[in-house]
Amino acid sequence: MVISPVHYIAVPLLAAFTMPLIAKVSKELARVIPGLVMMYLSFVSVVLMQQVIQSGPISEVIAGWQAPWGINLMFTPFSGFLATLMSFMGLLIWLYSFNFKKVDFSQSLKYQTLQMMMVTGATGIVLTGDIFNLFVFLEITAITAYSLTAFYRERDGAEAAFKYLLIGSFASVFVLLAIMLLYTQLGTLNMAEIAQKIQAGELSGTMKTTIFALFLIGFGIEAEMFPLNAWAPDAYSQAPGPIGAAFASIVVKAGVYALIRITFTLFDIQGAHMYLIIAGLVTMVIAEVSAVAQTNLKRMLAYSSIGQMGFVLIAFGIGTKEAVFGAIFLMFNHAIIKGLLFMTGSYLTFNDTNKQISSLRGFGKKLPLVSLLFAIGAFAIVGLPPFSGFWSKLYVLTAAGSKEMIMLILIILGVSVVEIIYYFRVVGKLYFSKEENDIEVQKPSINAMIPMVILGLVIVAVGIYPDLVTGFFERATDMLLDKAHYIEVVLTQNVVN
Amino acid sequence: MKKVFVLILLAVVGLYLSNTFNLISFGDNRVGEVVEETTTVSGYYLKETPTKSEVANVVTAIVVNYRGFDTLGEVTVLFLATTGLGSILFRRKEEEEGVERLSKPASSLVSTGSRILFPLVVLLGVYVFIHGHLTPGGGFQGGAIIATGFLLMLISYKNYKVSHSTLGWVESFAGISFVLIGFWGLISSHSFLQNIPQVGELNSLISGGVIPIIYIAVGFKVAAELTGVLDILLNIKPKK
Amino acid sequence: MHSFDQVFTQYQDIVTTGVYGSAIGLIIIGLYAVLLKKNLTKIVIGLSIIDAGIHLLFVAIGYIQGGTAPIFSPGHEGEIQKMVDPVPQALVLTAIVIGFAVTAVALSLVIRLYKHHNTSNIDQIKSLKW
Amino acid sequence: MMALIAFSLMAIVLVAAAIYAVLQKDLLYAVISTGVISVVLSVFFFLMQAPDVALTEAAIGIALTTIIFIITIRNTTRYEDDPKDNTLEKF
Repeated sequence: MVISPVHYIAVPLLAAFTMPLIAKVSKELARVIPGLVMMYLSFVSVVLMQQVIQSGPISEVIAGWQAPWGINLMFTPFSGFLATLMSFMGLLIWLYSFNFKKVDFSQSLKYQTLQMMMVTGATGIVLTGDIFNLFVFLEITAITAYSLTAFYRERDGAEAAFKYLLIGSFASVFVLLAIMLLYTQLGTLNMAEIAQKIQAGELSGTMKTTIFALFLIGFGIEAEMFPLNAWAPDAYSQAPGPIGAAFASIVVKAGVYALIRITFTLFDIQGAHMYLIIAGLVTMVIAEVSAVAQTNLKRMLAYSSIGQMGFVLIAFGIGTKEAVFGAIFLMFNHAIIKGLLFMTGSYLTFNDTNKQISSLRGFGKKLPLVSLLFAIGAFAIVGLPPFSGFWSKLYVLTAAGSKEMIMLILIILGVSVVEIIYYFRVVGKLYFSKEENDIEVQKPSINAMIPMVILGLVIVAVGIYPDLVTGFFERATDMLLDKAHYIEVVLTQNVVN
Repeated sequence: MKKVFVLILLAVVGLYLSNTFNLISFGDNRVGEVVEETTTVSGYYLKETPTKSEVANVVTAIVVNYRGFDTLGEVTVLFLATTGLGSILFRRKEEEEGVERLSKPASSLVSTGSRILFPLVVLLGVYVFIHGHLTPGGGFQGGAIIATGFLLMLISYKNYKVSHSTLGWVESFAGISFVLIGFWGLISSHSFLQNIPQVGELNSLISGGVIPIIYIAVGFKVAAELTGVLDILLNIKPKK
Repeated sequence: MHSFDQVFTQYQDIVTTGVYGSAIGLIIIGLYAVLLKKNLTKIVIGLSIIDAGIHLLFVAIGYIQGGTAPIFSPGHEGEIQKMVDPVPQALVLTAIVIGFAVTAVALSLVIRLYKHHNTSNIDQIKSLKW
Repeated sequence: MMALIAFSLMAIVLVAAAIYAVLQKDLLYAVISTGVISVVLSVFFFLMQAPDVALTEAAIGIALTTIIFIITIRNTTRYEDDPKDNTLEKF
């Protein structure tokens, strides 16, 4: 059984279809399967990343039909890195949510299936080389996200899910319109061939900007750009704990990836980079400012996550090699740090129904390790030296410096100060304020503690020795910026395996 | 105030869409000459389907074989919709008993009529997805028709119970067989969902290799899922 | 049946405005319902009307004048030349079923919201702020 | 000539059914007009040489979408701003 990128989607699907059958035999076993699948996928990622480093990107053809006629999966250093990141985060989130107290036993089978399929949908978005297939995987991720947001009965998850569904349907309408127009103009659906034809100038001016604008709005909703992310704060805060972590570290990455694939590989419109910077800037400033005003811890983390996504868009918008390197490093950091913050945050505010920050007084003593990990996450996201967040912010700032965007640097530093304010306010509450109300605290179980500790260690390790991971980012950057190589790999090679 | 703003927005969107679609003239031939070395993708499909994959219905060949991954994603979307529906409308066991689906029994005309029609509708559905590769129709259409058949029975009989376990079994087996056919393609000829070389010629029932088998699995799966969705929705205790 | 093909070829501009006009009209009306209506069920009806418009547009771009359905029924094997573009039809098949799945999830959310808040007026339910 | 009149009539019915579906206060009639939209749509697909899509639209659009809307109406209010809605008692 040769290891190939299609395993990322076929194996979880096989598991999802067999889980109802196995649940008839033993519910306990059925809940373990997603973990096994994620472990297998992590193993596949390691193997494939080795293969990619030695022999360049893998383009796997589905159903035996060569690229423009059939669908192909592209495992390039950039998409491969994201797929690996998603599988590892999926494994950690499954471990974290294994017997999450609030998910009562009878519902946990549905919960585990939906959570595994959300990770698969996001991995599918990252790997596929065909636009309509990208739309189908976008719908898979979206429909699992709607059901999981509305999972808890007592919270108003149903409103958040309905709001998310409304805006999500707009996203799919825009993407469908864009695919339709693109098909009438170019007659193909394969991304590589589209890039080739657009490069050859087969798409006229007005139609090109229309299609690009429709794609931008459609994927902007998934990537939480400013005017389109009204759904995000509610969806993050109403969803169950592990799902908030999954949203921040996996689902949003797929949205940003699709946006970047459209702007960097498919269309080469000059204004695009400037637009990304402006959109990212607006998103970041508004999200960070409204994060300060939040009293609910989870909403604060949600706004901070949107702000970080704005920062990633700015970094991609600058467009130089170093900026894109910084952006990919930032995506890696954001996935790990935000995942840790959401995981620890949901245990800190476990028994408080409306998740108030004020209720965290003096938790440093009650939940020592969880608070410590939250503090590590907070320091890392702000970009303090010993942690990984520092390096990515540094790279992006130097890239902005080399392009003499002084205003940009000032705004980014200003926003970092805002971040410091609201994160240290929480950390201060944890450690320095005395505990007065005795909210009994929920001790996280062992299997919830392991992923948090792993993430903490990874943050510290990458912070101290960043070359651990920068090798991958180098290749990912070259691959993303080198459009011709992408087209050549897909369209010229024969059926490879 | 909001009404005025929305109306202006709608006018702008309408104008924008209409002059975008003015550029695309309705009905002109974008497929181009279907000759040996065609450039467009659809020209390739039209040329290849009758010769290489021996399937009469080109749309079925595209849905199942050329773009089989879309259909795999498609079937997952329906599977996740059913699971999601089950989790959103979940009710504890104790709330469940005493769920009265129909307040008054259906009239004799409806009940006798549906008892006669039900096997015919299911037969039609099965016909549609077995002949998916020959005549218009296929897995999705056949499954939906069968679901309407079950709907007929669910509506007209108070005590008609669709057993969830059989639905679950059918759904899982069909899904597993679809993915296993994909894996079998990966093992035998190193690409997922690969179609086996042809047995039987064009327009005969046994033609097109794996395509009809996949579409039959999709038909069963879609039928089971849509009946599941309807069963969950019909069994909600209406609020009086 | 062939009289319609004749209509489609002769009165080209009337048919174009008819198809594209009604599809864009559907999208506009659906958008109006989603943005302005208060009742949750009516909003989901608006969503399904927008979907209907999109599917009509999708098939309309695939139609070729004087073309036949892309099926090689017995006896017509050779007629590749006069066939309609099959790819948009395959895409619409998927889009219709996805639209149905999303509508089913939306309606289940509407039912749960009504059971929880005893109203299906979106203003009463707006407890989540920006 | 007859075919042209029939075609334009159908296009007008399509848009009229959509407007009726949106403006109608009684949700049951609104849902039935969405069914009418699906019927006309299915006929259009048939005319545009897309039999597969016509069958799908008929099976899913007309039958199943309409029935899940009607089930939703049964579990929520039938009329748009339903007098027995409890919102009034709150104030």
